[in-house]
Amino acid sequence: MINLQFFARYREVLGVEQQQLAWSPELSNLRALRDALLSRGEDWQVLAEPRLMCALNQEMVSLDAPLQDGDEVAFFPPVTGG
Amino acid sequence: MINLQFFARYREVLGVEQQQLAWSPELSNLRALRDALLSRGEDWQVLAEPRLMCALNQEMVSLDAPLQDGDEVAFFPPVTGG
Amino acid sequence: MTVTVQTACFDPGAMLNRLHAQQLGVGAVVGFTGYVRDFNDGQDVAGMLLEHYPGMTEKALHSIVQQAQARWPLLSVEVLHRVGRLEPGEPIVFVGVSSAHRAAAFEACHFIIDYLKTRAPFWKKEDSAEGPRWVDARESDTQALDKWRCP
Amino acid sequence: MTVTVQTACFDPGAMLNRLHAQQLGVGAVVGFTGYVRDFNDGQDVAGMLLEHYPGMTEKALHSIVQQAQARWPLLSVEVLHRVGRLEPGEPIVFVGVSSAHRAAAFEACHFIIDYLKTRAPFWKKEDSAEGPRWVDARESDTQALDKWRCP
Repeated sequence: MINLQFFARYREVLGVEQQQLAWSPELSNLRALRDALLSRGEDWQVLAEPRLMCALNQEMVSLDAPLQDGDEVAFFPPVTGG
Repeated sequence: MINLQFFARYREVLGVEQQQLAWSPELSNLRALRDALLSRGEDWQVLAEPRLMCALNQEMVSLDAPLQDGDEVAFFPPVTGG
Repeated sequence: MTVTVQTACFDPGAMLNRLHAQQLGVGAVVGFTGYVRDFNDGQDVAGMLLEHYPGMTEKALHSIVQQAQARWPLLSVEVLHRVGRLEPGEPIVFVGVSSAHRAAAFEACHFIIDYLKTRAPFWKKEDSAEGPRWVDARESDTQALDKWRCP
Repeated sequence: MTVTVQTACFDPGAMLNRLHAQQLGVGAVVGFTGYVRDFNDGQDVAGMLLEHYPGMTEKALHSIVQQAQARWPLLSVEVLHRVGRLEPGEPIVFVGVSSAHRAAAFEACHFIIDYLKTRAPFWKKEDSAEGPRWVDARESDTQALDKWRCP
């Protein structure tokens, strides 16, 4: 299982805050996971934004980070705290 | 008249805090005044220190600053506040 | 080192004073406080909602503080960031650093808030006259990191 | 802008909070506090006496703050420096700056204390185990000014 999370504008656009997703070997990295999500429909194109940020097990990583069963993955727009 | 002031270590070495001094045209700038003070004796050689600082009418200046009758002049070691 | 994420308001002055308490080796304390302004990007701001990623937020802040501690000789560090509803004039974030000397305290404090701005998972949604809007990340915040790259 | 020279102790946190009070355009406040350490240049310090040049001190501090205001967009500035007898752990100096954005507040605050260190007429005489001694000016304080030269 992959534990998927979305934050801020992405959470609102997708109407999804958390979601479980079955892991499979094709989901070899975060880019493969993101691309699989893009095929879900128009709203999901928000994840194609060039400034998309992602975290793997609560650490910021690039889309090249390898994905394993049991991972927690989050997609979100650039952060604006402080 | 020149109103002369000394601070910190110079004040202690010279045993002088404030002093009035007659102005004369030869005292054309702060260097001429400083050199005149050096001739007063051994203690006064402290004013020959390369890091000597001086103020004219309460503004930091170099020894080249021109001197006029009525000016307030201060000599002191490098400042150490903050 | 203390990292706090909370909804309640806080007193920046009290946070600042905590950085010295009882430490006679402290020569310099630098504190940064960020406040909600009543105006941003050309619009009046009536308040904001601060969203974050619970769990990751604390990890990210600890990691940023550890990077600062590895780079400068620091005696103590306090980071506090609020989440939830905030009104104009309220403090959002405090970063305070103490050190024996001032350059380390200034640089580490500035480093921590610069990294927090681009690396900690917080998002602001402002209430303006035209309704709520997600605040856009500033390019200048990303550029601010350039000064911290090791030569 | 407020410049204060006083013998009495002060509360750095209260000084910090004054920099925001009621100003909804303030986005960033940076405060620096300098403290008496119990150790300096290899010797224990039991306290110190701070001498200054009354009249010139206030002028010099105003001039430094005006230079900062000319260089950065600041909303308010507070400078307080103590003179007379000080004990280890006591605050010596506070410099606080508020601005709409953080970079201006950090740089102006750092600029003001760097200039104060080399341009304001204060002198420290420390009490150590070997008796009182005048503190030597640090070469590093003069070098610190290099970063503020205009390119």
